Amino acid sequence: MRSVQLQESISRALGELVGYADELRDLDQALGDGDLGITVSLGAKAVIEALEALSDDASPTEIARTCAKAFANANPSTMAALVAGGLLAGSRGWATLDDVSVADAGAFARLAGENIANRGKTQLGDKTILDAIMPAAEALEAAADASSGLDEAIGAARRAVEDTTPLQSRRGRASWLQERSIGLQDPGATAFLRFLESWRAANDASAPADTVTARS
Amino acid sequence: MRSVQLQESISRALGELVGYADELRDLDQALGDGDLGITVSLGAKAVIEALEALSDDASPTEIARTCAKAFANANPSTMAALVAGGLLAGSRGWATLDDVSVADAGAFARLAGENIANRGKTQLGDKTILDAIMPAAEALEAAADASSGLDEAIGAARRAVEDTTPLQSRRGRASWLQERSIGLQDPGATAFLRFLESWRAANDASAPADTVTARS
Amino acid sequence: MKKIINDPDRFVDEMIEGILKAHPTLVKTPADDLRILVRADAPVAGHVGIVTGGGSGHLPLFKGYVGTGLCSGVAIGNVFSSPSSQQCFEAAKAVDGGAGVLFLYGNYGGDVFNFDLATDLAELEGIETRTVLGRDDVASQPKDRKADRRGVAGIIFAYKAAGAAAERGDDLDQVAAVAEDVIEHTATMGIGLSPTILPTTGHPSFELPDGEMEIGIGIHGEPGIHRGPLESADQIADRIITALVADLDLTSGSRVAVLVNGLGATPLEELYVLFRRVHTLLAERGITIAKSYVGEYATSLEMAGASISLLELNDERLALLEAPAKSPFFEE
Amino acid sequence: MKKIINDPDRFVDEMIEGILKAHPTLVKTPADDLRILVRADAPVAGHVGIVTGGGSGHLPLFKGYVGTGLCSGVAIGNVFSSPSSQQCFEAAKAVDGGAGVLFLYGNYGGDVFNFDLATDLAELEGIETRTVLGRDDVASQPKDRKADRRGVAGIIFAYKAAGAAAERGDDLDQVAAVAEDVIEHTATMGIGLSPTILPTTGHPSFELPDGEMEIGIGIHGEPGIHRGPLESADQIADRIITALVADLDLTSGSRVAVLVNGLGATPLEELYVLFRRVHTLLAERGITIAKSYVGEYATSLEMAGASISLLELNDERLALLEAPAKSPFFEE
Ligand SMILES: Nc1ncnc2c1ncn2[C@@H]1O[C@H](COP(=O)(O)OP(=O)(O)O)[C@@H](O)[C@H]1O
Ligand SMILES: Nc1ncnc2c1ncn2[C@@H]1O[C@H](COP(=O)(O)OP(=O)(O)O)[C@@H](O)[C@H]1O
Ligand SMILES: [Mg+2]
Ligand SMILES: [Mg+2]
Ligand SMILES: [Mg+2]
Ligand SMILES: [Mg+2]
Repeated sequence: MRSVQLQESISRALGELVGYADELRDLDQALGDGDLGITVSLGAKAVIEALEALSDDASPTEIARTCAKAFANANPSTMAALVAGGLLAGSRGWATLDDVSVADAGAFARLAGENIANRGKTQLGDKTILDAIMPAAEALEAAADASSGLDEAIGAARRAVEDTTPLQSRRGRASWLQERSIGLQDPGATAFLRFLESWRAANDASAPADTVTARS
Repeated sequence: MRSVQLQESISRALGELVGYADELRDLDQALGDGDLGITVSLGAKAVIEALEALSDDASPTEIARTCAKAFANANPSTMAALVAGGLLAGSRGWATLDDVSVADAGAFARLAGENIANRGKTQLGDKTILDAIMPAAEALEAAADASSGLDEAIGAARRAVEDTTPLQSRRGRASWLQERSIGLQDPGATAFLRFLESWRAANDASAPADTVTARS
Repeated sequence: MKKIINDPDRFVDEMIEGILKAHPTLVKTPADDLRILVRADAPVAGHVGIVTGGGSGHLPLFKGYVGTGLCSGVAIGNVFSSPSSQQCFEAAKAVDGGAGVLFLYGNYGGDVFNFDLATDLAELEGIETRTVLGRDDVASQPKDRKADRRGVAGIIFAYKAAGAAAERGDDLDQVAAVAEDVIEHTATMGIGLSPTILPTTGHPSFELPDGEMEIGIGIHGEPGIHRGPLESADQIADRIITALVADLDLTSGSRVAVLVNGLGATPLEELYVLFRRVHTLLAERGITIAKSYVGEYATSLEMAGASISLLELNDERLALLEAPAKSPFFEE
Repeated sequence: MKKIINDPDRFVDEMIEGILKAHPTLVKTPADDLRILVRADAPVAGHVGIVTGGGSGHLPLFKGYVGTGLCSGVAIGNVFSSPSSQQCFEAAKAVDGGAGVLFLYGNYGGDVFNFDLATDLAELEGIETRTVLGRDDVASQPKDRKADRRGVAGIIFAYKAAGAAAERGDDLDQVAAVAEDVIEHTATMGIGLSPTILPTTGHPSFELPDGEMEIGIGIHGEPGIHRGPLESADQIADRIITALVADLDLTSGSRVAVLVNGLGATPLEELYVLFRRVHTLLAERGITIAKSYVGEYATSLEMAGASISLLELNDERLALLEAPAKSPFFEE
């Protein structure tokens, strides 16, 4: 996937993602402060705007960095800061790239996840976004092609969301709920799952890759 | 009416009057601050208690002064202060009395009304308790006997309440409503009407004068 | 009714106990029933005493303005009810340093009649008194019936100025004249967004549908001059400032003190949004703000809403506002 | 949603404009977007700067504690949202007097990650920084995970003490040590009776049925440790004081500062009813109250509720609390 296609795919996916803002708000309300809906919708809008202003031949690294900056400042929150930091870390692995494969996407996600784990002092099983990112990264890395890779990643992220729900949250606001966090679904992990699902919905059906390339 | 009978009649009337507390609260809420229900119920209870402690042969003047003090301190408010001042003024006209006739009651009410007018800087037509007291005083003074006098007084007070409702309130909290006070019934005048009605209900039917005298 | 209280009938007494325990170096009580607070060093010999009073439920009004350079004492009634005449009188007795006592309180029937009786009682004991009534609420009466207006938040300007005058040694007539002068030049108007709930009855003081506000509301929930749809902060400020500027005949070159006061439940943030507009509106008219107060100075339990007060300043009034003062709730 | 506001998206900016217009002699902004406030005389050469920050909606927290003897500056986020790392960094730059900057703020993920980035940015410009996190809410984590607790009202003790240390000329490590020491000895717990409503969404932050309270609530409406029927003021105080005394290991002979803090809509009267019981409970345990604060110090917009904080005192901490300080919202 090259620059324009990558930019447009991101924008379409984020356009789809804002439709989940209310779900994310409600999940974050139960387990935190309810601002995740705002973080995601303001963040998505800011990224879409920033990409519109970006040149069509920006490198994948530049694209990721543009996304990071826009997302970080739109509504500075835990998710915004962690995701932005993750995007910057991921972009460092793309330094020499101008065509992004599904394996590149997997490597990106792994670097991003590792950065989040570091900055957030989090481990797998702490019931955060990390629990969804890492298995998705693995699925992408191991995938035969882009479409099946995405499906596998979605499946892995969904299992992570489901499997961590019965656990106690160990990080961030949710951890203050202590035992009461058990049984509540993690908003951050869900946001990542919804992002993958939005990517598939926006880019698989409505706008197959060829069309996009043709348009540009 | 002699000491014990007078004391018991007052207590019975006040016992009845507290049943109107909610009505008075609601009227005062519309035209003021809604505390008249409390003033009347706490005041009535305080008077009943004070009379219980008073000796059976206290003079009518002493009785009135006891009522004044108890009513003034129970919930010090405009009505409490004005009514207490009125009772003290009325009691001065009873200085030499030990048997209260209906005409004495009328004279008492007139003195009380004049005192209220003075302290409250109020005139007839300002839409206050005064508008109910003065015609009732007149009716009592002119009455052939106690029972018809009370009926006439009730009729006069009721007419006053009705006739002043379309007027604009000129005194106290209600006056701050300015034009919006027009059409709202004066709580103070209503309280006086309910007191007269309570007197009749409590003392005419349930406990005829003879019974009381016999009991004492 | 969601309140952090114990027995509703003990609410006022327990609150006073709390104040006494929290501020033992600043205030004390001369009364067995605690219904009077006086500054810790009262009576101050040779100085005029200032006694205020009224119903509870308005903190920091009235109790909060007892201290140096402010009122000397306060007589405390139940929630939204007057103190008794006996309590008013005893407060005067406790603060009288031989130079007489000014009764300075809001124009409410219950308070007026009880303080008037206290005046008689004080005279019997040889304590000279004067009375000045707070009557700054422009919504309560038109200008030609100014003397009948009720007193609301603007009375704190009079506390501050009269307190400073008493502190510097003015005599009783002078202190009363200062209070009267300040009240004469003060105007206030408020809006209410939600009712208060009396602890004893559990009933809301009035009903206000969603999306509506009461313009000109009093600090006991008295209805104002108009009920209408909730407006923006700027519209509310426009409405109130227009009324106050007209009432005080302010013109270009006038100097004022501004008080943007929260009625209880309204966040401080919203008061600053109001203040911002007040500043702009006054600047547009060439009126200078020489002193600003933003916060809760006179409340109505948990009522949501705000009031704006203006005091027209001259050098003397400004100097009195800027004189030092200290109470548990107020410091200059 | 009944709020006295204009455009919800301009709420924070207009509020800051109001603060700047109301207190021009006390605070100023170095930022075009106004999202930073610093004390009027910043930077103070040779003195350590203290920068705090966090979301809006908590007035007087955080902006209110910028002044002499307190914080030097604040970075201001949207309602309940972190400021950006750029804003945190620029606040540090604006107050750095050459002696370095202490970042002192509450332990919230968004704030932590943004301030951490600001630390990197500051280092690039040669500004030395330290970070101390407010983490006084005992309801948010058990004692063995103390470091992960969230910061609530008790941080004002750290502002006061660290501000006094900076004012007297302590170096950066000393000022950070003072802040850390105070936070180590501070414990807070709160209860909520009603939600807040975010101006932008109009949604209540949580649902709480009539007659219930949330024990251990956070200042953004975070759920606490227990939801149960509304209790009396005395029962609430009992619950909280028991938890705080245990957490701080207070014993007979201990001295404390007490803060009874209103969360927004709760009347000051109710806070004094709470304080009364706190006083009794501590006295029963032989614990002396050397300093009392009762009022709104850290709020959550129009939330009804209250929190109680204790700071265990020694001579040094008490002296730092008693040192002079002045901001638009706080004076000592
Ligand atoms: N320390 C952490 N490490 C990794 N992820 C975290 C951490 N803290 C929180 N999260 C993730 O962030 C999500 C909440 O994001 P957000 O609503 O922005 O947080 P907040 O409102 O507390 O700033 C959580 O659901 C969780 O997935
Ligand atoms: N100046 C006055 N003179 C005579 N009666 C008055 C005066 N002011 C008020 N009242 C009467 O008092 C009634 C209200 O009493 P109350 O509720 O005790 O007053 P408040 O709550 O304002 O102290 C009014 O309905 C009116 O009849
Ligand atoms: Mg947040
Ligand atoms: Mg959140
Ligand atoms: Mg009343
Ligand atoms: Mg009334």
